[in-house]
Formats: sequence, C-alpha cells, structure tokens
Amino acid sequence: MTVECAPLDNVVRPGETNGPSGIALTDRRFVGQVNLRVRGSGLTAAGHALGYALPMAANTTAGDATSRACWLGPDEWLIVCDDGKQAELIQQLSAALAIDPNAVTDVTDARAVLRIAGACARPVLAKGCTLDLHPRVFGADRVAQSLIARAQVMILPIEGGGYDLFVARSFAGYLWDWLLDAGAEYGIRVEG
Amino acid sequence: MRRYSFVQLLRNAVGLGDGWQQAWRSPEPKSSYDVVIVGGGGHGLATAYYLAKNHGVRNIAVLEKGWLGGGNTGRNTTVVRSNYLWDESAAIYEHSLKLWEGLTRDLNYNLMFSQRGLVMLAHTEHELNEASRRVHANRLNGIDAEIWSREQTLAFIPILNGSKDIRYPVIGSSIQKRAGIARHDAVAWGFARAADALGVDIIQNCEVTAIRRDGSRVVGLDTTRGAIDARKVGLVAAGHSSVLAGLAGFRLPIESHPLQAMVSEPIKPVLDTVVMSGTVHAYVSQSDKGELVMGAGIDAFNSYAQRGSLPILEEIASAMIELFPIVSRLKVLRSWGGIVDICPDASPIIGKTPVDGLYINCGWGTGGFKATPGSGWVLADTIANDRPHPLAAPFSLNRFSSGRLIDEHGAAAVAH
Amino acid sequence: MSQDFRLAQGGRIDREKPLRFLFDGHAYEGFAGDTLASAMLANGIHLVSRSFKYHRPRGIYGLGVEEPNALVETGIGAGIEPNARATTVELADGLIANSQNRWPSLRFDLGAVADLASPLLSAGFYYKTFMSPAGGWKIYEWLIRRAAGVGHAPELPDPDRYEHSYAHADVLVVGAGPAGLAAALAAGRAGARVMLVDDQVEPGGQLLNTPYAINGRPAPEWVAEATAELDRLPDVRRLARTLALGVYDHGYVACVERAIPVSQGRVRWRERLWRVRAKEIVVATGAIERAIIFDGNDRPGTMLASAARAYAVRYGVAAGQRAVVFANNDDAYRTALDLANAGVEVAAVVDLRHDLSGALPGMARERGLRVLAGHGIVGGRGRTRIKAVEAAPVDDPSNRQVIECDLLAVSGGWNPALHLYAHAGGKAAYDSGLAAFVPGAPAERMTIAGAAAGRFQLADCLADGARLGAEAARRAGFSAGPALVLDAPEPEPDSRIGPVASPSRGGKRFVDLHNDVTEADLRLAVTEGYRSVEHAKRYTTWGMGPDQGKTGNILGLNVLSDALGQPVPQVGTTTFRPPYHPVSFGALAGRETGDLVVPTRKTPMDSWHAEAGALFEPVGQWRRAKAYPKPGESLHAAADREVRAAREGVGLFDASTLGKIDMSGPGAETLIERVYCNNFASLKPGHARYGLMLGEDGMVKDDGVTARLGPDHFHMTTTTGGAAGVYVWIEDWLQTEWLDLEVFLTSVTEQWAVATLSGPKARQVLGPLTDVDLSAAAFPFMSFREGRVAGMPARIFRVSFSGDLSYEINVPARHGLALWQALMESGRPHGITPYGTEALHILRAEKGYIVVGHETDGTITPADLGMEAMVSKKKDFLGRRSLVRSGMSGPGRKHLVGLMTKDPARVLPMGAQILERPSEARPVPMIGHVTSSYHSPTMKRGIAMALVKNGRARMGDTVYLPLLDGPTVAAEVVKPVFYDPEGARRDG
Amino acid sequence: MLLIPCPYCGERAEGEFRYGGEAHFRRPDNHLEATDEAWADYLFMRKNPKGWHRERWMHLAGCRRWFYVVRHTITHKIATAYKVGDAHPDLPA
Ligand SMILES: Cc1cc2nc3c(=O)[nH]c(=O)nc-3n(C[C@H](O)[C@H](O)[C@H](O)COP(=O)(O)OP(=O)(O)OC[C@H]3O[C@@H](n4cnc5c(N)ncnc54)[C@H](O)[C@@H]3O)c2cc1C
Ligand SMILES: NC(=O)c1ccc[n+]([C@@H]2O[C@H](COP(=O)([O-])OP(=O)(O)OC[C@H]3O[C@@H](n4cnc5c(N)ncnc54)[C@H](O)[C@@H]3O)[C@@H](O)[C@H]2O)c1
Ligand SMILES: Cc1cc2nc3c(=O)[nH]c(=O)nc-3n(C[C@H](O)[C@H](O)[C@H](O)COP(=O)(O)O)c2cc1C
Ligand SMILES: [Zn+2]
Repeated sequence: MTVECAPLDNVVRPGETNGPSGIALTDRRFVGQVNLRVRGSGLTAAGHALGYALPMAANTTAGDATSRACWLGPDEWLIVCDDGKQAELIQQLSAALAIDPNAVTDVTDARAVLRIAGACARPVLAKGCTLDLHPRVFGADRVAQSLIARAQVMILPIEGGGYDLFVARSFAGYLWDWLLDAGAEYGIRVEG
Repeated sequence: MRRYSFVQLLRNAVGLGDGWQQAWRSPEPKSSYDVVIVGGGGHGLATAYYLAKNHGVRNIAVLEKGWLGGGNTGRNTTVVRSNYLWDESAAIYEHSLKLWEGLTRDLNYNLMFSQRGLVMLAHTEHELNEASRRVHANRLNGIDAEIWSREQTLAFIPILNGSKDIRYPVIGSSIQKRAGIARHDAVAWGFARAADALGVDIIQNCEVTAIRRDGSRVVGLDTTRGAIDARKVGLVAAGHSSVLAGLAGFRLPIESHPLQAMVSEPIKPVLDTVVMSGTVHAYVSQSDKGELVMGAGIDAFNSYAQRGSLPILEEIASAMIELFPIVSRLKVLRSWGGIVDICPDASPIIGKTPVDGLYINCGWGTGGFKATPGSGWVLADTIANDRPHPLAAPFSLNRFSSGRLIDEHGAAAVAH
Repeated sequence: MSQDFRLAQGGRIDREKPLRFLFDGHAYEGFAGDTLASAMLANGIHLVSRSFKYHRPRGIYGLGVEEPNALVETGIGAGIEPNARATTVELADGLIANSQNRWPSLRFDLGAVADLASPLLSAGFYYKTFMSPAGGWKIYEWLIRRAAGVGHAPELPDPDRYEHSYAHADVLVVGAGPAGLAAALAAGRAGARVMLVDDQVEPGGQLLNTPYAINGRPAPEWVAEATAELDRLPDVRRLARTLALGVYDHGYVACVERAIPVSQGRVRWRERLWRVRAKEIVVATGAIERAIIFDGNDRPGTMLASAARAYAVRYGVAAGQRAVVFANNDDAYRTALDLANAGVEVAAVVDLRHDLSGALPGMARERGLRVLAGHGIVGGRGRTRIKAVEAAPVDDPSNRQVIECDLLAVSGGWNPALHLYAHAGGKAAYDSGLAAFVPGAPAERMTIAGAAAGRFQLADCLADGARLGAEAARRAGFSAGPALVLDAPEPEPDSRIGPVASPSRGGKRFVDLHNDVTEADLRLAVTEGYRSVEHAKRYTTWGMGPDQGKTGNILGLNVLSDALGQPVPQVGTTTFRPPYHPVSFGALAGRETGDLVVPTRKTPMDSWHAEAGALFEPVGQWRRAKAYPKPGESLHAAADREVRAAREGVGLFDASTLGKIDMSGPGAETLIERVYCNNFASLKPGHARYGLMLGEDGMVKDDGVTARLGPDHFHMTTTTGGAAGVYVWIEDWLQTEWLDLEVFLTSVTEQWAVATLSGPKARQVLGPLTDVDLSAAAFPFMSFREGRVAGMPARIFRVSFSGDLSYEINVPARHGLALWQALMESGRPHGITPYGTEALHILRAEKGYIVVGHETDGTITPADLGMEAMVSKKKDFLGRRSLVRSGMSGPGRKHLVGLMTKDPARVLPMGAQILERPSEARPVPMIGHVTSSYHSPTMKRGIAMALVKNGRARMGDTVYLPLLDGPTVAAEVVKPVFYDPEGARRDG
Repeated sequence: MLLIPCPYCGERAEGEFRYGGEAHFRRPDNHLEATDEAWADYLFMRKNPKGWHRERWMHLAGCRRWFYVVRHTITHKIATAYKVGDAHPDLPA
C-alpha cells in the first residue's frame, strides 16, 4: 500500500500552540465524501439506499450512524461518512439510482476537513465568514456553504460546539494558516 | 475673457486689479441652437470648445443636469496616458495626450498637467509579456514606452515593496514617461471658461428629459428648463448614456457600474509618479496637495448610485499595503463613487447614431478622463462634418454588429 | 512636569495614575483617562500645530473627531502615525507626540511667510498662474508639492496587526449618549441582539461633559446603571472606542475599534474593523458644535465652547484661566456656567443676539456673569495664544472694547451628526430654528434619535432613544420589554439662534480652519462663477481637509447663502462620504496582507517540488513549479535540460491544476456538443478528444481534452485559469437555457492529482507500475484507461501537450505524491526529469500548440488559429452565429504562424510587434505580434509563434521586428509547427 | 456589500455570488439566421435601466444556482428574487 497524503500532512504540527489554548484545531485528514446529484423520483430511491430521507430543506442535514447528507443545492447533497465507507455508499446509491438521472461522484479527496472546536470557534470564524453562526440561527442540524476569508467552505457544526470546515484541497493550507492566524487572539492549539 | 497670469494675480493681491470676473456666464437657455451638447463633463465641454474654436460654430449650448463637471470628470483619479494596445486606441489617446501637452496654455487655465510618468507593474511573467506586447506596439505607434527591469522600477519608486518573498513580487514594469495626472476639476472649468469666451452657452441645472425627432431626424430637446430646438445634438453623458439613448429610441451596448476612488489624508511627498498594478489591483498617485489618490475595480452590479461598496475599498487598502507597506498607518480620508459606462470591449463609442443629426460619445468606462481633449476634438469634427473623424471611425456603434471590436480589456486591466 | 492647569478637583481622570508623555521632545504628565489634548491643556500647551496653507499657529479647537487643528505625529520609527488628532489620542504612558508641518520649529516656522503672501494665495490662485514658461510647471509643481502635505509618512512597514470581524445585529445602535443608551436598553430588553458602538472610551456621550441629572441623580450614575444592565443582557454587545465609519447597502455598517493603549509592549491588535450586518440601525450620534465666523477666529486658545466645558467637567482641566464665551445660542450659557462652576473666571459672554430672554442667559446673569447682548467679537490679540478679544456691538462694529482672556469659547449652535444617515441615502432638511440640517425622509433600516435628530433637550434624547430602540426591535421581530422610565428636567433653551457670523473689520475669517479657507475665499468663488456649492467647495477646498468640514460646513453655507442671495437650503449641501472619520489603511485591509493577501493554492505534489528546489511561479492563485534548477543553474538552462529530457528520455510534469468537470446524465453528449465547436458526438467511450470552446461572440474562450467515460459520462478538462469561469458558464446555460438537458456537473478539479509522463521512454517508466496494457495497439493515442498505477486506482489518458508519447495519470489526490514518487523511482534508470511550466511551454510551442491567453486574447477565432477545419459545419454550438459576422473573416484577420529568425541564435522577445518592411516612420502599420517565443533546445534555435495579418498567405515571406533595444530583426513566416509536423512521435 | 436573497439558501452576502447582468434577454429564435443587427443586439445590447432591473446572479459559494433578482439601480433596494422557471414578478411601481 502506498502512503496516502492528506492535504495538510506537511503543515500540521500537533501540539503547536500560539496562546492560552482556547481553541482546538484538528486536521481530520480523510473524510469520506460523496457528491450526490439527483432529482424527482430518484430522491426516494436515494433515501432508501441511504436509510434515511435526504434533507430537502435548504442548509440542513440528515443522517444516521454511518453517514450524513448535507444539503448543497436543490438537487445536490454531500454525503459525509468515515473514510473508506464511500465506495460502498457509492455502490449502493448507484445501484438504487440506476434508472434515474443522477451523478454520484466520489469527492473524498477533493476536500480537506478541518475541525475547529472550543468556545471561541465562532468569533474566529466571524473574522472571515459573513454567515450568522449564532446558535439561534445555525443550530445542530444545519449546514452552510460560504466563504471564510477567500476560501469556499462547507461549514458543519459539531457536537459540543465547533465546526467541521470542508475546504477544497488546494486551499487547505491557506485556510489552515488563516485559522491559526485568526485564532491567535484567543490562543489556538493544534491537536493531532 | 480676461487672461489669467501671475501679473494679474499680483495686481489683484495688492488691490490694483479690477477684481476677478466670472469664469463663465450663466445664461438662460435660448429657444434654439445649432448644436446642443448634452452633458457638461469634460468631454461635452471640450466638444463645445472645439466646435467653436476649430469649426467656427457659434450657436452652441452645453446642457448639464447638475453642476459642471459633477459627473465622472469631477470624481476620477486623473490618470492621463496613451499607452494603449491597439492602433485605433493608441491613435486617439495619443492625439489626446498631445493636446494635453499644450492645453493649459491653450485654455489659459492651469490644469496642473503633471507628466510625472506612469509605471505599470508586472508581477508575473505573463504580465510582463503583455506589457512587452503593448510597449512594442506603443513604440511603433510613436508613443513613448519602455520596459523596465525590477531594479529600475524599484529605484524609481523607493516606497515600493521590493521584497522577493512576497506573494506577487515586482518583476519588472512598463513605463510611459509622458503620462501623468491633471487637476480634474480644472479641466471642466478651463474648458468651460474658454468655451464661454467663444460664445458657448453653458447651462447648468438643466436636465434633458426628452429628445424630439421629426422622422429619423433629431429636432430638439425637452429639458427641465424648457424646450430647446437643435439642428444637431451630441450626447456626451457618460454614466447616463443608456438613459439618453433610450430617450432617442435606440439601444447601446453599455452597462453602468459604480467605480470608486479614495484619498488619504494629505502627507508630504512620498510618491513622484503614478503606479498601477493589475495583479495586486490598485493604482495610485499623490496629488499636489499631498493626498494619495487611489482606485481599483468596479462593483460587479449595474448601478446609477454614485457610490459603491465597502469590499472594493478594503481591496484597495490591502493592495496598497502590499505594494507600499509604509501606507498602513496612514489614513483614508474620503471615498466616493462615480457611474461609469462600460462597453463590452472596454473601448468607447464615438460617432453617429441611428438618428440623423444625433451624435454620441460614451463608453469610456473607467478610463476616459485622459481622452477628454482628444475625444472632444474628434466629436466636434464629426458633428461639424456629419461624418466620423478618421480617429473616431473605428469606434463606431456598428462595430458591434460587424464584430470588429477593439478589445482593450488588457490595457484597462485595472480600472482607471 | 506640573499640570498647572489641572483643576483641583473633578473630572473623570484617574489622579492616582499619572502618565508621562513627550511633546516636541519636552516631557509632561497627564492622568489616565486623559486624551493627549486634555493632557496638553492641563500643561498649558496651546500651540500645537501649524495650519496647512498659511502655517498659522493653531491650538486645540475641539474635543474629538471634529478637531481641525490639533494634528500631530505620534509614535516613533515604524510606529509613527501622522495626522493623529490630539483630541482622539488616548494618553498612554510614554506616548510620544510631535508637531508637524513646520520648519525649523513649531514656534518659529519659516513656512509662515505664506501668511504674509496670503493676498496672492487666494482661492484657486494656482489655476491662474504658473503657466509660463511652457514646461515651467514641472518646477512650480516641485515647489508646491514640498510646501503642501501635512504629516510625514512612516518610513518603515507597520509592525502592528489589524483585525476584521463580521457581526450580526438585530439592532445596531451608534452612539452611547443618552439617546443611544436608552435605545440599546429598550431593544435589549425586548430580547433583540443589540450592538452598541461608541467611539469614546466611556459611554455617556454628552452626559460626561456637562453636569446633567437623570431621575434626580447625576447623569453618570444612570449611565453606569444602564451600562451594567446592558452588559448583563446576553445578546447585547457593547463596544467602546468603536467608531461607525460608513453605512452601506442593506444594513451593512463598517465600524473601527481601537485597542486599549498599552504603555509597554505591543497591543495584540491595533484596530479591528467590524463589518456589521444590521436589521435595524438606530443612529444616536449626537451633534457637533460649530464655530462662528469672526476676524482672527483661529488663534490658539480659541475653541468650541462644548470642548472648553468638557475639558473642565470631564477632564478637570482649565483650558484657560480667564474665558470669554462667544455665543449665538442659549446652550453656550451652560458652558459659561460650567466653566464658572469649575473655577474658571468668565470674563464675559458675548452674544450676537440682542434679545436674551431665555432661562439660561438668565441663570448666567444671576450668577453674576457679564453678558454682552447684541455684541460680536471683531478681533483679538495674541499670536501663539490668545491674549484678548475685541468685542463690539453688532450694529456698531467700530465701537470696540478689549476684553483680556486666554480662552475664547465659541458656540455657533449645533449640527446634528447626519453623516451615517447621508451614507444610507438620507436627504437632510434644513431647520431654520436650529440653523442646521436635520434628518428628512427616513433612510432604509434606519432611525435617528436624540441630538442627531436635532432634538437637543436631554429628556427628548432619552425618550427618542427608548421609543426608537423599542420600535427597531419590534421591526426586527421582538416584542417590547419593560419600559424605561427616565426623567430629566432642565431649563429649556431659547430656540432662536443668532447668526453664525460676527461683523467684520477686515481680518482673516476662517470657515475651514484646517485648509485655511476664509470667508473671502468663498465670496471670491461666487464672484468668479463657482456658484454651485460643489464648485465653491472644490474651488476653495472648503470642507475637504482631514476634518471634512465637521465644524465649518454650515458656516460656509451661510457665507454662500449671503453671497448668492439664496436661502441656505437652496444653496444645498455637499455630500457626506465614508469614512465618517479617517481610518487607517491597515484597518481596512485587516489580515489580507502579506502571506494571507491571496490564497496560495497548492497541488498534492507541491511539497515534493518545494523540496526539489523548484522555482515557483504564480498562475492565478496557484503556485506552480516553473522549473527545477540545479544549484547554480539558470532558469533557461534548467528549462533547456528539462525539455531535452522530455524529448529524448522522459519527463514528469505536475498537471494537477487543470480544471476538471465530471459531466453525467442523458444530456451530457448534447451539452458537450453545444459547448465545444468541434464534434464530440462521434467520440467513443474510452476515448478522448481535444475540444475548443468559443464564447457567444465566436472568440476562443477555453480549450482542453475531454474524455468519454461512458455513454452518458464525460470528464472535461479546462485550462487552469479558465476552470472556474467555464464551470459557471456551462452551469448558466444548463440552468437557464437548456432546461431540457438532463446533465449534472460536478467539479472534480481537486479530486484528482495529475502527473504527466512524457517522452519516448514514458512507456518504460509506466509499464512496470501498472496493470494497464500500454502497447500502442491496446492503448492508442487519444484514449483513456482505468487501472492501477503503483497500486493506486488511476485514470490514464493518452494525450500529449508536448508532441511526444505521453500519459496523463490521474489518481485520487491523496495518492498524488505517492504517484509522483513512484514514477520518479521507476524512471530513475531512464533519467526521468521533472519539468516545470517553462519547459512545458517550450515543448508545446515546438509543436505549435496554442495556449489560451498567449495565442488568444479574446479577439481570436478558431480560423485565426488555423483550426477552422475543426469547427463543425453541421452542428450548432455556442459562438457559431458570431463566426459569420462580416468582421470575422476575410482579409485583414490575423493568423497564427510560426516565425524563424534569420539568426537562429536570436530569441524574439514575447510581444514583439511585426512590420511588413523595416521602417523608421512612426506610427507605422503593424501586421502582428509574437505570442510565444523561446529558445528551442530541440530545434537548437529560436522559435516563435505569432499572430500576423493574413499570415497564412505570407508563408516564406520575411517580416521585420523592431526590438526595444535597437535592432530590427528579420524573420521568416513559417508554419507554426516546428517539431515533428507529422505527429509520428506522439503516436509512437 | 449587498445582501442577496438566494431563493434557495436565503439572504447571503454579495461576496458569495457572481453577477450575470440583465436577465431574460433572449437569444434570437433561429439564431443562425438572425441578422447581424439582431445578433449584436443579443450579444451586446443591454437594458441598463435607471430604476428597477431584472438581473441574474449565481450563488457560486453556496448552492451554485443561477436565479433572478429585481433590484433598483439607484437605491440598490431588492424587491424580490425568483427561480428560473418561476413567473416573472411585476416590477414595483
Ligand atoms: C472613480 C473614477 C476614477 C476614474 N479614474 C480615471 C482615470 O484615472 N483616468 C481616466 O482617464 N479616466 C478615469 N475615469 C473615467 C473618467 O472619469 C470618465 O471616462 C470621464 O470623466 C468621462 O467624462 P465625460 O465628460 O464623458 O463624463 P462626465 O464627466 O460624467 O459628464 C457627463 C455629464 O452628463 C450629465 N448628464 C447626464 N444625463 C444628463 C441629462 N439627461 N441631461 C443633461 N446632462 C446630463 C452628467 O450630469 C454629467 O455631468 C474614472 C472614473 C471614475 C468614476
Ligand atoms: N442644548 C443643546 O443645545 C444641546 C445640543 C446638542 C446636544 N445636547 C445634549 O447632548 C446630549 C445628546 O444626546 P445624544 O445621545 O443624542 O448624543 P451624545 O452626543 O450625548 O452622544 C453621541 C455619542 O455618539 C458617539 N458617536 C458619534 N458619532 C459616532 C460614530 N460615527 N460612531 C461611533 N460613535 C459615535 C459620540 O462620541 C458620543 O459618545 C443630550 O444630553 C443633549 O441635551 C444639547
Ligand atoms: C483627484 C481627486 C482628489 C480629491 N481630493 C480630495 C481631498 O483632498 N479632500 C476631500 O475631501 N475630497 C477630495 N476629493 C473628493 C471630492 O471631495 C468628492 O468626493 C468627489 O469629487 C466626488 O464628489 P461627491 O463626493 O461630492 O459625490 C478628491 C477627488 C478627486 C477626484
Ligand atoms: Zn443559494
């Protein structure tokens, strides 16, 4: 088996910190991601394959223990799962959608996933993201695509406060640097 | 017209003069004119001036809906240059630059035309290649232009960030030494004063609300100050061209966008030339009063509001600091916006319209201040002779159906 | 070190915390809570600056952002800030301040000769002179520039940090005076998310500056309670030292927060730009006092009455020991009383009005103050500090009396601070009672409370705030909370305000202190026909200085009104523009400078390139390896070596940056047929084809290879720079025009890492690593296979941009680096050489392949490029209609050709222009230009591609290229394919 | 920075969008037979009104849908936004 290289493997230094550690920053290295495009009758079929109905409301998610579907657009979802599980998901979805127009695309490697956790995660993101992440507006079942500084991201809240940030692989280094820089005010700690 | 001179100034200072007179009259509009120019910006006033001066037309009015020069003439960043890529553009801008060189004395009004040079920075190989293409073309068009090395560039602009370890290090530049800046307001006022002296009626607070036609011919205008008959009409209304064309019943390939500029607080001289950067995206000069005068790009959306949005100003500021780290602690004093009329090929439209006797000059977008005298000159000639001046011919409206566009997006990469 | 002018008691400064500071090298002391200005005044410093044009001595004039005079330089070295307002600089221990715009010293400034020459330097004088000799302007300008300007820019880069933050508010309240506090409380009690910003260190606004009472207790007590309550509300954010700079569309407000100054070490950040998106904005920015026009109204020691009073009440500083108050309104009497109460001797109140029947003048008289009704100030004495004023009856200006004083407190009434309202599109209306502009029709999402609305009674301010705060919360969706009960009785001022100008005896009467604009200047402008308020402004520069006319605008309008014989509202106003108060470049830029200015996109193999010592170049946001020079090797030599390797042996190139779009669905074929001008219907699964994309204008837009993965499934590649644009564009057509097509696009640019192996030995390198049959028969040119490479899942495309045998190997990005390493390893015996973009360009130029953006510039058609054969005659595609416009064909169009210089060693410069025959004439007709040019290691000579008018008809002709450095070079027009024209090698 | 109401995602900052200019201008039917003038009209002529404007936006950093907005070009007020295929709402008075 060859060595797999996550986008930030050369960047992340666990234990690195730039102040009293209020925020934890982690590189999740690989997160299974399947881009699903489907409409009409395929929606139900996709729901069957996943074991739960696709979230139809904009900017919401649905899921179970194995995967979570994030609304990306009126006919588009990102199905997030553990790395390694995506092939199976793709197979199931493709099989279920055989007769419906669809696109099921493995995009696991297209994005890095950075996790920022801690009470100050929100003010850090607020330095570069125009979204209102106030818990009243952006609750646990929400997801949003937006920009953080100059990087496009998908923001997924995590349990216990904090966010998973999905960012195009080539921007990962930029976003990582940006987060470290923005978090310096509160102190940020890189976790392994 | 009483001539301005140092002696006059001195006499008035010591009380020997007989006082200053008004620079132009404010006459009531007459009921009819040979030529009416709509738009009292630099281009409109220059058109009127050259119609009177070069073509002997006497019965001319310039109608301005607000105050003279209150459009883009009064809110631009005053960059004057002629180093455009295509022959057609080079010819008209160079014609204009030559006029600039004698304009202060011609108008007897100090336009503070300052040929301090203009440096277009190159930060990438591609940019340098594009610059090379332009400079080669400029030279063969008789326009002074040079390619400068990184070292020459840095030596000429001491406050420029010379580090090689930045995102977009300066790798070279092109310079036009005869380029520079001028005092924007003075251009409107100087042309107005000189045109007025030749009998042109300059009528402010007079908005054109309708264009009257008899068949395919223009016969007059309705304005907020009454109806005015006209044998010929020139529309020179920059940001509002589409609106006026609409009144005359034809369409233009133009979109109006906000373009912003800003000035810093006045500081002692730090920058002796004009600097533009396409990649880092800003351009700047320092006015004689000491402010840094800056701009960059348009807001993407159509707008007739003379204001733009904050991100543009933030981008200018960050570009400025990238280029000139010492500006970081200086302060921005004021920002403002104008409405620019953008053509699909970033070149202007000058010439006849589908309506007989109606001529148009528009689409100068983000860069027409520099063309003020040249554009006035060729439009005056076009109106007087009812055929396109040779320098104007390539810029006709029908180039859009023929497909013979004059694509100056490259030369206008950063709006100015 | 003594603070001789510090009052024995009072003020909100902390007398326990002395702070030292330097002004012009002299050491002084102030207290925590001081501004630089209050500390200077406490030390009796009244001469602080020189004016812009005439270099007149100037002192502290105001209290805050309205300050027109007291501009100083603070800090040293890299920490210098020019043009800092002494009135807004918080005192910190060790603060260093210096005066500006004077030479050799503040007290003795040679520039002051300008003052003597002032009759020559009237408004706009420079437009009338300096015109001869022709060309003389260069010298005049040099002199003028050196005389102009105010402070000096720092000479070193800024060491400080600037933050940006976005914030969201249901209700944003600007100003924490009584109106703002009440508004924030009312909105906060309703449960709204409130943001309250105020530029002062402490909340309270005017309540700190004058002894008001609320609910029967000193107002500051209420301020403290209100603040405490706000701080307890969970959804209220209160920001001190935060100035709202500008209001933009849809409730977007920019505010800048200053850090708390520290004595030692660095602040964590110096300023933070808050970009607030507010559903509702309550503007409670108060009012700014204005001056009065009179002869010599700029002497140090002259200041706004409200400032003199605040220095006494808030800072415990006597701005003078013997004061004269000059008034045209009742509020000035509060100043007189407050000064007297603070222990300053009030020599007289000079009031332009005759009839002083209001309560406040009455109180002053009762207090025993001398009140000169119907009098104006007509002159004064003192050069660097006022010594006396001359007062005279308005009706008899020559009947002067001299009143000695060292402080002249001037109150010309108040101007509501309407700047933010104007930014939001509000149109002010003139209130002749206040002689001021007040808000007119409402602006979007905005209400205006308190003094900013022209409501100057404290009770009204509080009531306004409470009402508008609750209403704003309601509009934002919250129902009202507990009501605020606030009671603030105070004597009613007389609403009749007097004139803003005093009679003149011919002295200098300033309407704009900073820019030294006088009443006479404005009158001259009108005489000369600059009658529009905008012309008058620009001709005289009135209101264009660093203070933007905050104290002088109304004065000027009154002058214009008089000169034009028009009422003030008819004269109009100039436009308030952001920022409300100057803001640093640093704050606007935030962290978007230096390393973070623009993202640097990196490929999965980037770390390898970096370790290999690659020379990178920016391509859009990407960084790409340009070449891999060995130690001591030049870029050229490296590129040469890399090209040779890729031609003769094998090279490896990182092509990961190419745009990649996955297209699938039953309509995919039709879609591709429409977006490329060449045929794709005949493309079989497993095969790939080069596609050319045109804009609707018929011009070449992008190109790339597209492979058919399955009947309804394609993998499209685009240029690196075109990736985003092409994606958006195709989606546009799909989503808005071709709704009948069932196709899904998914961008997979980042999913795949791409390594291109090229050269005759490519097969030998790849062979051992893969299970795919690489034989030419099994895997021909322009086909693609899926398989494994070094154990990784891969898509291999047999395409070539170099003209030699070549495989583009795509693997999921996580494997990119491993793939690269495996190929390097496998290639080692064959001398595999990584090559960069420079070599790539040479390789493709040798083959005459175009690069969009080099051979095209948005004006080039397929026919121009010699690709008309590709263009389908049968199908419809985007841009097709445009190709048959009259200007798009026929003679005169430029064609892509090759150029070979007569001298093979000569490499033409990129962009060189082409002449039919050598000529010295200028302008001279050009027939084209060089689009790409390199030394070709393969051909061992210079080669170039060019676009030349009618180029294809000129094959074999000689053309001429005049170069910048002198020579005119001759070159032969040839076909634009220099290497392997038959294409045998790529098919090998 | 405008606040653009994406009909799918809700109000978002302008920075997430790409602007597409005038909405609903039509490619001439039978465009291959269209006159040069009609074609130039389609390619280049734009309404550019001073007032209410129907325009195209794409939510690039969001749902990636193109949609339409009715916006006033002087006040920048947005009256409404609608999806492709929706009935065109009337322009406000
Ligand atoms: C911020 C900014 C920076 C710029 N920087 C540069 C630069 O550095 N260099 C450069 O060369 N160019 C620059 N430009 C472009 C330049 O300002 C313009 O191209 C040029 O000034 C146009 O001149 P004009 O006389 O045609 O238009 P304007 O000065 O706009 O005059 C048109 C006039 O028509 C009037 N009008 C409109 N409608 C009517 C009506 N119905 N009735 C009567 N009158 C009407 C308007 O009120 C206006 O006064 C800049 C523009 C802006 C906005
Ligand atoms: N009697 C008079 O003639 C007269 C005239 C004017 C004011 N007043 C008194 O002044 C008080 C007015 O109360 P108010 O609450 O309306 O105003 P205020 O002046 O008390 O408070 C306004 C606050 O807003 C701040 N501010 C202004 N512009 C700002 C900006 N752009 N960003 C951030 N902060 C900004 C100011 O620094 C100040 O702290 C009342 O007590 C009133 O009686 C009296
Ligand atoms: C070259 C140039 C220099 C300027 N310098 C200043 C200046 O020093 N101070 C100032 O207040 N405004 C300055 N302005 C801006 C004008 O005050 C004004 O904002 C601009 O002409 C647009 O008009 P408006 O803001 O009234 O709409 C300058 C404008 C230009 C074009
Ligand atoms: Zn959306």
